[in-house]
Formats: sequence, structure tokens, C-alpha cells
Amino acid sequence: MNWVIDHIPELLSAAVDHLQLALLPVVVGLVLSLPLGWVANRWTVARAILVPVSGLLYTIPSLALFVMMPLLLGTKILDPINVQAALTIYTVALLVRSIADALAAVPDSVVQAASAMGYRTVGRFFAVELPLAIPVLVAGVRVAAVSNISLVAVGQIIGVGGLGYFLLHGAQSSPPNYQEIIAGIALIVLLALVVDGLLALAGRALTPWTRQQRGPVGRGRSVVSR
Amino acid sequence: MSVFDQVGDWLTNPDHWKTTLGIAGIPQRLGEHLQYTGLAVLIAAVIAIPLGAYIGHTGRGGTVVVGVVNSFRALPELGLLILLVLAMGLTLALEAVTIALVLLAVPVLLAGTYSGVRNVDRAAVDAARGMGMSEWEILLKVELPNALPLILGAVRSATLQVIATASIAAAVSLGGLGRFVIDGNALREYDQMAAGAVLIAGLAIVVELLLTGLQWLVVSPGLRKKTSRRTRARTAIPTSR
Amino acid sequence: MPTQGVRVIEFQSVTKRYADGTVAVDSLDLTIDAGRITVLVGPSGCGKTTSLRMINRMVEATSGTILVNGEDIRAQRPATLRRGIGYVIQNAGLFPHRTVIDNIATVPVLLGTKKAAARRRAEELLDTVGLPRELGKRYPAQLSGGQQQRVGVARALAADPPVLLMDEPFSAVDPVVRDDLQEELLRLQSELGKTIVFVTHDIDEAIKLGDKVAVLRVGGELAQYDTPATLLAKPVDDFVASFVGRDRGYRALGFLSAHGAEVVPLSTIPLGSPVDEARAALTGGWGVVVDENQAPLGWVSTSSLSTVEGELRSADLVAGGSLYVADSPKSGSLRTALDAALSSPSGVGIAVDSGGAVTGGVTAESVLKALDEARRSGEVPS
Amino acid sequence: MPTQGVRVIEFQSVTKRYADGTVAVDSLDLTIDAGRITVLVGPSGCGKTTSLRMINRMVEATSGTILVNGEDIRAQRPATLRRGIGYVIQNAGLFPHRTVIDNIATVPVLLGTKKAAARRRAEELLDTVGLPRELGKRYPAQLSGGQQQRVGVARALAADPPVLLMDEPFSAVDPVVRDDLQEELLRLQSELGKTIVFVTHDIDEAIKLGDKVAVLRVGGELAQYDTPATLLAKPVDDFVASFVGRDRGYRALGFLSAHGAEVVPLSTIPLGSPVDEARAALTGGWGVVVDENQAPLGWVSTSSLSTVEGELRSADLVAGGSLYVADSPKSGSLRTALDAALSSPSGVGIAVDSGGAVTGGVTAESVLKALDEARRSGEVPS
Amino acid sequence: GGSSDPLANQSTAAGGTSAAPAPAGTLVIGSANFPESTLLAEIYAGVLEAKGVKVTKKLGIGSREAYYPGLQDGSIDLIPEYTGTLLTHIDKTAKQTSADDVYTALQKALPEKLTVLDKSSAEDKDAVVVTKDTATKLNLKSIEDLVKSGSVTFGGPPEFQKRADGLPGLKETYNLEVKEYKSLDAGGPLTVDALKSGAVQAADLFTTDPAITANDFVVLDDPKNNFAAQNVVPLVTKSKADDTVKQALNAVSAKLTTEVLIELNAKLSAPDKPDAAKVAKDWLTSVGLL
Ligand SMILES: Nc1ncnc2c1ncn2[C@@H]1O[C@H](COP(=O)(O)OP(=O)(O)OP(=O)(O)O)[C@@H](O)[C@H]1O
Ligand SMILES: Nc1ncnc2c1ncn2[C@@H]1O[C@H](COP(=O)(O)OP(=O)(O)OP(=O)(O)O)[C@@H](O)[C@H]1O
Ligand SMILES: [Mg+2]
Ligand SMILES: [Mg+2]
Repeated sequence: MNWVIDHIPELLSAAVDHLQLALLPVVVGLVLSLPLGWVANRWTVARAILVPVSGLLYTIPSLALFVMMPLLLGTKILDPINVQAALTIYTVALLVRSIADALAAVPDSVVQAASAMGYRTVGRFFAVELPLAIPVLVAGVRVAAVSNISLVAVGQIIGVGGLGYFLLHGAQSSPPNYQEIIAGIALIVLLALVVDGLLALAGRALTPWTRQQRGPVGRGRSVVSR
Repeated sequence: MSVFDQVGDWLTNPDHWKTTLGIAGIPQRLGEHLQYTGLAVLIAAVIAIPLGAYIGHTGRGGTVVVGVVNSFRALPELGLLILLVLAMGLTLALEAVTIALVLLAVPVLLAGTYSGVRNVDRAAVDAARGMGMSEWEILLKVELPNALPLILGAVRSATLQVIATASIAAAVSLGGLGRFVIDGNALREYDQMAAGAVLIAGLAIVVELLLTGLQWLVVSPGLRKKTSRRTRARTAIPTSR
Repeated sequence: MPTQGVRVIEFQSVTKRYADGTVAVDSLDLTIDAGRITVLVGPSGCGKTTSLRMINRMVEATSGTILVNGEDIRAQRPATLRRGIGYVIQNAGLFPHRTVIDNIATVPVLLGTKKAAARRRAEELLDTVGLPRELGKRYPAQLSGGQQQRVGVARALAADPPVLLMDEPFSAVDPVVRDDLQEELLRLQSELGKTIVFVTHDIDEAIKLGDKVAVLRVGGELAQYDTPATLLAKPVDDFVASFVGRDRGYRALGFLSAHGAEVVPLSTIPLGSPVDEARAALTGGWGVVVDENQAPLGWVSTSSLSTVEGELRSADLVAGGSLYVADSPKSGSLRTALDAALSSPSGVGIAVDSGGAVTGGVTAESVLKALDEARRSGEVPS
Repeated sequence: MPTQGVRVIEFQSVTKRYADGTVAVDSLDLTIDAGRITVLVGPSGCGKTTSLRMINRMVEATSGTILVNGEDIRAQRPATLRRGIGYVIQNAGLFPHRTVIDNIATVPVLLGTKKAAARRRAEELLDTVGLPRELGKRYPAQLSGGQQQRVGVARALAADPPVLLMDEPFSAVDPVVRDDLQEELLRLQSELGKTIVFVTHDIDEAIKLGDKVAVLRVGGELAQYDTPATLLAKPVDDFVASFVGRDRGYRALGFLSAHGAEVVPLSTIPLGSPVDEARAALTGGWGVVVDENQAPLGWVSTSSLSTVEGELRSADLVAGGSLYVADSPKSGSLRTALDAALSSPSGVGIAVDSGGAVTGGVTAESVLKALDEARRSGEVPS
Repeated sequence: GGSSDPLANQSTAAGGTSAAPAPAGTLVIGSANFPESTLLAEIYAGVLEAKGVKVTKKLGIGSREAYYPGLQDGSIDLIPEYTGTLLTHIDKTAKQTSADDVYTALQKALPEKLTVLDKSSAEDKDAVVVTKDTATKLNLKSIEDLVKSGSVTFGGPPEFQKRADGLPGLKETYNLEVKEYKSLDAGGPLTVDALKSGAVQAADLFTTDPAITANDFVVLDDPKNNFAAQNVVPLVTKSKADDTVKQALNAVSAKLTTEVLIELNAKLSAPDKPDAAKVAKDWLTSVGLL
């Protein structure tokens, strides 16, 4: 533990960098994917294009995408923007589809009722459709945040990696500095779990109606299995 | 000369397609990549699919599966690889990489198989039991065929995740296509780096398309397009990259 | 009671052709009376929903004109028009993410009412639709189907719209609850006097609720538009006759008051009387056993008493038939009277007052006589 | 027709208590007749499904014994037992990944029949349940709800089991299709003579289908077990009476043949007759107008003819009431006869033969007389 | 590469650690991203601070490609360097191999703004290393013997594949053709492990690596001087190199020997992983420079 205790300031400042590298793309990605998801849900043609394309983008391995970003953006290879842009792409690829599906899953009767009550398209989206999509949206954001936090470390291979620094640096010492490596891994896992937990809590706070679903109704009608 | 041209030149340079001066070329690296991936996915499937099917069939332990999958998502692949390769040493490098990759693939496959079996229309399972199928027959003849779309989806996700992670194995001195990225970086040769990235992305996309095709061939036509938009929303979270 | 503008809805040769060429409604002419319940009924796909939704422009008519209170609905923007028309659909279409109160308050808030005021009004509406105020804080998923449907009605009433459109609102709830909801709607209508257009494919519901019923046939043509009584008595053609269904003669009796049917005195025997006294009290071999409030408990007959000794106990009774209420012109119908007679083991149906006490008996023959008289006096269309 | 072993099912004080303490079925004693349709009916949660599923051991009884053909069901392994018992559930529970044919062939293949033979049999079964053979190659998702339900029945019949258990099989389809399916089931039953146990919460369905009906109350107690006629005429208590519903006196007439009701001759007037001739032919002021096959078209009366000249045309007719078939003891019931009379503008119901030709008229009074006689002769339980 | 090469002109702000420019009057000390460079930078910093020079540290910047431009644009003022590789970095065609030749050539090649102070005798250069077993079995003393013994699997850092004194140099100088090249780390634990476990027969290690003695490895002679001299030398911006700085750093170079480097490296890799600053201070004190 000596090494860890001696290096708490470095670890903490790297953790802050790490979070910033991982979470900024989540925020940007979310903002970008809301209109895209809406468009994908609205027009079949848009869906037929957006969903497969985002699926394909999501399949590209992170290391490859990090390395290709300078090609696409004209940035320098060590620019943190590369990692952030790549992670934004993953976030958008993940969320566009979730949002489109979540919007499609809003019961037709609810949408109809909203229109019949005099909501216009935009008002209806924010008052009715978006809130109902929150559970799926939060699930998507959680996955994006957690996987981004883990992926930032890969960025260290091209020099931008937050806590990933300790993984490679510890491996470079001779003999390997296991304390350093394990401290890096542990902090990454910790960050991921904490962020995931906070997002889950936020999701719950935003969707009080999903709790206590099983009220006074619904007993007895349960499927009898086995 | 643009970077795209440089990448093109690098990829078409015959020296890079064979071992030159002891330095391995693209075919060998591709072979290594496929070897890591295939071995890991195979072992993970042998572990996870029967286990997931069992848990899905009995319904016991579902919460454990969800917990395991979620916490594994948080594990940084790079750290896992470094730790295992260092701890096990280079003579056991292949084993170390395989273990790391299996650890990544198992949760994905487990979750896919579990939810696939769980999501089978309960009425169909009830009917199967009611017509006198044994538990074994229910699993093999009803639950697994119906879970196939989700299981194959999980195989796809797991394979892609393994491909992605296998490419960072080069950071800990192993082979695979990631080698070009790492070496290119160390040598400050961006053409090599970018070419490596293109090869990795290309491999991922080709595998994705092949597995999608396989899925289309194997899954019963009765299950196609059956997933309502609602169930899609619930299972929309992919686990790849 | 809120004051309501008179709202007549007029369809003037309205046609709807969907993009795929389906003609859902074919030059429909229909005048819907203000302050009444008008029911659109017909087989699946006959264009009921389409007709209804053209009124609030959820569907735009292909040709023809729809007037509300003499004004073309196209004169207003759709969203504005809709805020003045209540709309209730199957499964209520409640917003799952809002509490019951907030669901109900939706339109007032949209129209600019302060949130607090809208909520107070919503609480009153809970009373109006017969729900306890405690439910206001729940979410829709925590309500039963019937309760949800009531909330749907309350929500549609919130802006106090003079017109209410209801599309098969009760078809997803079970029969007992549906009956409740129908009664509630009739009560509401008598209190509030809205102009209600109600869609159903259930002819029984149409007949029960409608002041007037429009029967549509597939292709969107109006087959008949009449009062329920006329519909049962004089279906214009085979399609309507078969749609109105079997038993239509019997069901038509439901529109005739039982007041005209002669009620004969019945011998009532208190429970616990000595069997000998009971035997002596029988009329035509039968007698009604009652409790201390004169409510009927069952029958005894010469044969049923032949093996009994001592005092009359519950176990000695023969189960009774259905009852009918006969103390005012509005209460029981010839239908309930006839069923009471038919279901009674003695052949005499028991008439009770609204308190449930036996007031006499009615025979099937006297019901038929009352029907004959009603026919002669023109009460039955023929 | 396949030969069937006699299969009586006996519940001997069977109780089911679930792990959470719910008593779903409470010491049930019930004997289910072989070759008949027995319906279990009752409100939601009363233990119908539990009772049914104890028969094929999908649910194991907590105490008591269930015998099939005198043999304790626990003597066989569950899977073996179930292969000899057909089971049909709501939404059919078809296997989505198999074609219709392969769904139907499932049990025979399980039992070792060759695939080709099982498929041939499955095709025959498509005929049996009234589906075109072309549907065999489709997947369940490509069928309508009603078609799926028929496939479910075919699948249950595939191994030719003497016993068929059906749990609310028709409750998810719309009323028109449900009617079809019910008719189909009655036809099937009359052809195949299976022992069918049928669960529903719809009392009308129970009365329509059941040879005997068991009414359960919540808590899993048997409230009444009788024929539908007895159930309507003599509900044992208020619970059953209210469950059986209103109109039970009238509906009970459905179980009495109209054969006993007197048919009086009617004057029939061919369409196109001169109006003068028609006027002369009226009886009691009314006459039935018929086509060349003697099928009734409508009524004319003194008053309706008063403004007509020349020959009788369709437009001159008064719409008729419902008809009833009266040429054999099995055809029409007193219910249809009474409705014919009640719905007729003349007060006389038209009796037709099975070809549709007018055979005479029936009055409500003669129906009541027939009911009276039936009561006296004990045809009606009292 | 062309003008669009993303690797061109990397700023010194590698790793996103760029900070506000150092206050005027302070000397900014940088280091590369391996332990020995950090240690040397700490030693320079220690001795300069003792002489009252205000210093700012920017350690672990990265490779030479990253930090060298930083010296030119003034982001850093001083960095520990190695004569041989620095020379070939500036002049790709340089052929000098002996310590003095390299040092002289280097002084000529340096741009106007920069200068090197006295070189120390401490050398840390690449060397071809084999295990004792391999040396005995194949009877290896020098790289030439390796060629005679037939083809081997060779391990080293990725850049060794292409560096002038790497595989191309070995081929040119000795006609050594390896059977397979394995990219490992730069003299790190993986290379050591690869040698020990036999995953490679020969590897490129640094002569100051304590693992060589610890594992009883044999350093093969380099009779044809494939690897140029690599004396440790302070590279500094001329304008910042006043007399105080020069004297202080020259005093350090006078005390620094290869043995000292080996010893200090060994201390750094002790199980408790002490900080470079502490190791530097202790040494400076022990040789009387503090
Ligand atoms: N958006 C649409 N596009 C094309 N055809 C439509 C559309 N909506 C309805 N239809 C068709 O128009 C006809 C009338 O539909 P409508 O929904 O009005 O019938 P309905 O009487 O309400 O039927 P149901 O009782 O089944 O609700 C049907 O044939 C239907 O298939
Ligand atoms: N697996 C179970 N565990 C605990 N309680 C159960 C279980 N299955 C059923 N029950 C309870 O047993 C009672 C009877 O259930 P059952 O399903 O037999 O009723 P049912 O008459 O079929 O009702 P429905 O008409 O709603 O289908 C109910 O109170 C139900 O909640
Ligand atoms: Mg409709
Ligand atoms: Mg049930």
C-alpha cells in the first residue's frame, strides 16, 4: 500500500481527468442523440439508415476508432479530443437506437390521448414521450458511461488515458509495480460503479411512476408457472 | 500525399503481407487475432450458454447473473489484460490473453442466453409442459430454439467485444492486429497505425456481417420480426465494442 | 352545474378515404343532438373510430363538412379545437408518468390555469366520477382497469368541454365493472348534460346508453339512425336486424315501464311462522317468505311444506326468482317484470318497492297484457 | 370416429394451498362425466385454473385424491399422464418457431410417431378444426387470434386424448370469433365425444357450452354443480343467483323445446298479390307476406294497407320480428318462440321450418302455456 | 510524412498535462517517460535548487519526438539526454560511434538555441543480451557469435524494428537476420521475462538495467560498434545556462558513472518503489553535492 499512499494526489488528479474524458462524451452524445432518435422514430426511412449505421459504428473496436479520429477530424494524435470524440460516437451509436425504440414503445393510446388533448408535436415530445422514454434512456446512458470509463484507459495506448497511465506505467517498471496497476484498475472500477449507481439513483428519482407498479391490481392475474 | 494515400500504400505494400526481417506481416497478425478471438468465444460459449440456459429455465439465480454482468462491464479490459499477462508470464501469454477474453465474453453470453430463455413466451412453455414434455425436452425443443435470436445476438456482441479487446493485447507484447497500432505509435509511423486501425475495424465489421447472416440462416422464420417494438426497447442495450 | 353552450354536431356528406384507398366513411350525413348521448355502433372496421376522430380532427375528412354549433371545424387550429373537446379511449390512455391528479389537470394547465387551481378542480372531478380523493396521488399503474377508465373520463371533463368523444371506452374492462361504468356515465350525463358521442361495437351497450343510436355498416354507410326502442322494434333491414341480435323482442320490453302491468296481492309469511299458519296462508299453492323488513327470502308451496314440521326455517325455502321494482313509473321495466315472472318457481314474479319490501306479484300474462296496451296506445313503434 | 375409453374424472376432497399460504382450492369434491363438456366458472381468483391444472399435475394437489377412470393420477409420471390429456390455453400457447403443421404434430412425434405420418394426421386435424390446409405451412405469428386458437385445439387433439382441458381458451378473441369457436367446439364434441373440462369466467359461455356447470366461489369452494337449466332456474344462493345474472328466467326458456307451444295457422300473402286480395286475407288485421319459397318477408296490416294501391311491393311491408324454427323437437326453444312473438309487430311470432318456409304463428300466451305445462310435468326444476 | 501527418509537430503538451507557462526567471526541467530519465532530472533539479536556482519540473513528458520541440519553443529549458540517440535524432546520417566523436559531432549538430554541457562517463546504451544458459550452450561472446549460431528469436521495444542501430543496423553491421522479432517493452519486465522464460533467445536491453546482473544475463560484445556511445549529458537552452547552472551540472556529470546509474536504478526498482526525488537527494548527499 506504500506506493498508493504516497501517490494519492496523482491518483486523484488522474481520476478527475479520467472522469472528464469519459463523461463529457456522454453529455454531448446524449444531446446529439435525442434529435437523432426522434427522427429515427418519426420516419421509417430515417430509422432504416440511422439504426444500422449506429450499429456498425458501435462494432468498431475502440483502439481502432481512437487511432482513426485524427484522420476524420484532422486533429493531432495526442489530442484528448480524439478519445472524447470516439467515445461520443459510441454514446450516440448506443443511444440513438435506445431512444428510437423507447419512443416507439410509448403506448399508442397515450400518444393519441395527448394529441386529442391539444398537445402539439414539440409539446407532446417533451411532456409525454420523452418522460416515458426515461427508463430506457437511463439504461442506455448507464451503459455508455460505464463502458466509456473503462475505454478511456485504452486511450493511454495513444497517450491520453487518465487512470490508464498507471496501468501502462506500472507495467513498464521493472519488476512490474503491481500496486500501481491494481490501484489503477480499482479506481477505474470504483469510478464506474459510483457513476453507475448515481445514474441509477437519478433514474429512479426521475421516474417515480415505475415504482410500486404492483399496486392493488394485478395479483391473481399472475402467470401460474410450473 | 494525404494520410489516406499513405494508409493505402502501407496496406498494399507487399512487404507488409509477409514476414520481413523477422517482423510478421498482416496474414500472421490476422491469424493471431482470429485465434485469440475464436478460442475465447468458444470457451466462453461452452461455459456460459449451458449455464445461462439452466438459470433461465429454472428462473433461479437471475439476479446474480444481472449483478455479475453489470459489475463486469465496469472492469477495464486493458487493466485485466496487463495484470494477467504480467502475473502469468510470457510463456503463458496465450493462456493469459484467453482467460482475460473469456472473462469478458462470459457475462455477455450468460446474460444473452439467460434473458433469451427467460423471454420465451410463458404460454408456449406452459403448453409444452402441459403436453407432456420433460423439462429437458422443454429446454431443448422449445426454450432454446425460441431463445436463439437473443443467444446469437449475444454471441455477436461477445465476439465483437473480444475482437476489440484482442487488439489491445498488443499493448502487453502479444500479437494480433493491434501490433500495427502499437508499433506504429512507438515508431511514430502514423501510416502503420492507421492501417492497423483500418484492419481491426474491417475485421469487426466483416465478422458482424457474417454473424448477422448466420443468424438469419439459423433462426426459425417464425421468430423473425416477431420481436415487438416494446420488447426491443427492453433489450435494446447492446454489449459490444 | 356548469352552463353549457348548445352543441349540435353535423356531418354533411363527409367522406374519408385513407391513403391506401380504403373508404372508411362514405358520404355520411348525421346530426348529433346537443346534450344527448349519441352512440355509433357497427361491426369492426365500419368506420366508427374514423367518424369520431374526424370531429376533433385527429383524422381529416377527405371531403364534406363537419359543423359544431354551425361552425366549420376547419376554422380552428386542430390543437385549439381539441382542447375544447373531451376525448376518452379504451384503456383510458392515461399518462403513466403523471399522478392521477396531474393526469386530470392536464388540459386546464395547457389552457393556462394555475397548477394549484387545476389540481383543486381535479380533486372535485374525482368526486364527480365516483373515485375517492386518496387515489389522486397514485400513478395510473396502481389503479384497476375500471378506476383508470373513470380517471380517463374525469380528465376529459376537466376543461368542462361541452362535447365529449368516447371511443369504446369500456371495452377492456370486465362485464361487472363495465356495468358500473355505464351506470356512472348515465348519471354523469343526467347531471352535466354534455353532448356525448360514444363509439362501441356492443349493441347492448349502445341500447343501454344511447339517446339515439347510429348503426353503421362496413364501408362507412349509415344503415339506421334512431332511438334504441325504434331500433329494436323496427330495424330497417336484415343487416340491422341481425346486428341488433336475437332477443330483440324481449330486450325491447326494457323500454316500457312496468307500471302498466297489474300487480296482484301476494300472501307473505314471516320467517319463523309456524308451518301450519304458513300452509293456511298460501295462495294458489304458493307463498312468499319474508324477513322482518318484508324483504323476500324465498317461496314455500304446498308440496315443499308437506314434509316440514314446527317453525319455518331458511332451509325449508324454495329459491326465488329475480325481483323487479315497481313503485314508480321510472323504476322497473316490463323486461324485468317478465323475467321475474318467468324465473319464479310459482310463476308469479315478486314486485318490490325501492326499499326492497314485497309489494305484490306479477304474472307473465299481465305483462303481456301491458305490452298489448302499450302497442295499442302507440308507445311501441310499429 | 376414434374409439374412446370412458374417462370419468373425480376430485375427492382436493385442497390446494400455495407456498405463500393462499388456499386456491378448498376440499373440492367433484365428479366430471365422461364424454361431456363440464365447465368450471367463477369470478377471478376463485381457483378455476388451479383446479384444472391439478388434473394433469401441472399443479400438485396439497391433499386429497384425483382419479381419472378410477385410477389415482399420481400413479403415473407427470409427463406420461400429460401426453394422454389434451391441454388448451388462452392465446393458444403455440410454439412460435414451428409451423402450424409441426405445432400440431408435436405430441405424436413426442410419442414416437414418424414425422411424415404425424404431419399427415396434422393436416386432417386442420380440416377437423375448420382451417384450410394451406395454413399449415405458416408460422403462428402469421395467423389471426381465432386461427391460432383453432390450431391450439388441433394440437391438443393430435394424440387423440380422451380428455381435453381448456383454460379460458376463447377469452382473448373478439366476440364474433368467439361465437364461431364455441359453435365449432360444440360440433367437435358431438363428433368426437371427448371428456372436456372447460374453464371460463363468462357465465354465458358456460351456459352455452356446458353439459354441466360447476360454479366456484373465491376461496376455491364449489358453490353449485348442475346443468345449465337448473343453474338458471334454481341458483342455490344469492352468490350464484347474482353470478348467473339478470334475465335468467328468460334465458332458462332456452332449455325448453318450443315443440310444446301451439302453432296457429297464419294467412300468407305472396309478394306482388293485388292489394285487395291481401286485404281480404288478413287475420285479426295482420298478414305475413312471403316470397315464392314461402319465406317471410314482412307484415301487412289493415292500417298499413290503407294507403296502398295496385300490387304489394317490398316497400309496403312492415318489418318483421325474429323467427323461430319449429319443425322438430330439437330445433327452436321457448326462448326463440317468445322473442318471435314479442318482436313481431302483430304480436304473433312467425314459426318457420328448417327450410325457412312459414309454418304458422305463435303467440306469447301459447308460449307461457307451454312453459306452465313444462313446469307441471317437471321439465323445469322447481 | 506529408503536412497532414497527425504525428508531425507534436507539442510538448503531451498527455494533456500542459500547464500555464513557468514564471520568468525559473528553469523548467523536463524528463522522458522512463524511470532513469526522471531520476536524472530529479538529480539536476536537486543540485540546482541547492545552488539557489528556481526550478519547475515537468517530468515524464514522453518520447524524444514529444519533448524535443518543447526545448525549441521554450516550454522546457533542461532535460537529461544521451549523446548517441540525441545525435541521430538531430542528424539521421550521423555515423560516429565512439564517446568523444559522438560528443563533438553533437555539439556541432545542435541548433543555435541549444547546447549540451559536459558529458558524464555514465553510459546507458542498448545492448544485445542473452541468458547465461544460452551463452554457454551456443558459446556466445559477441553479436558475431550470434550470427554464427544460426537464427534466433529476438525481443525488444517496438521501435528497435526500424531504428538505425536496431534490426536494420544489426543486419548491416553483422549481417544478423533474426528468425522472428517480438515487440516487447523498452527494457521493461516483459523483456526480462521473455529472456528468462525462453520466449526469446536474445533481447535488446539497456546497459544500466539492474535486471542484467540480477538475472545473471550476459551482455554480448559489440566489436563493430553497432550501438553508438550513449553518455548522459544535460541538454539545455543556451540563454538559461548561466555559470551557476553550468558549474552545478558539470559537477554532477563528473560524479556520474555507469556503476552509479546501475545502483540508482536498482534502488528505484526496489519493492517499496521509492520516489525518484528521494533517491536523487540521497545520492547527491552521499557524494557531497548537497
Ligand atoms: N390509418 C389508416 N390507414 C388506412 N386504413 C385505415 C386507417 N385507419 C383505419 N383504416 C381502415 O378504415 C376502416 C375503418 O376503420 P375504423 O378504425 O374507423 O373502424 P372501426 O369501426 O373503429 O373498427 P373497430 O371496431 O375495429 O375499432 C377499416 O377498414 C380500417 O382498416
Ligand atoms: N403460484 C401461485 N402462488 C401463489 N398463489 C397463487 C399461485 N397461483 C395462483 N395463486 C392464487 O390462487 C388463487 C386461485 O388462482 P387461480 O389462478 O386458480 O384462479 P382462477 O380462478 O383461474 O382466476 P382467473 O379467472 O383470474 O384466471 C388466486 O388467489 C391466486 O392469486
Ligand atoms: Mg375503432
Ligand atoms: Mg385462471
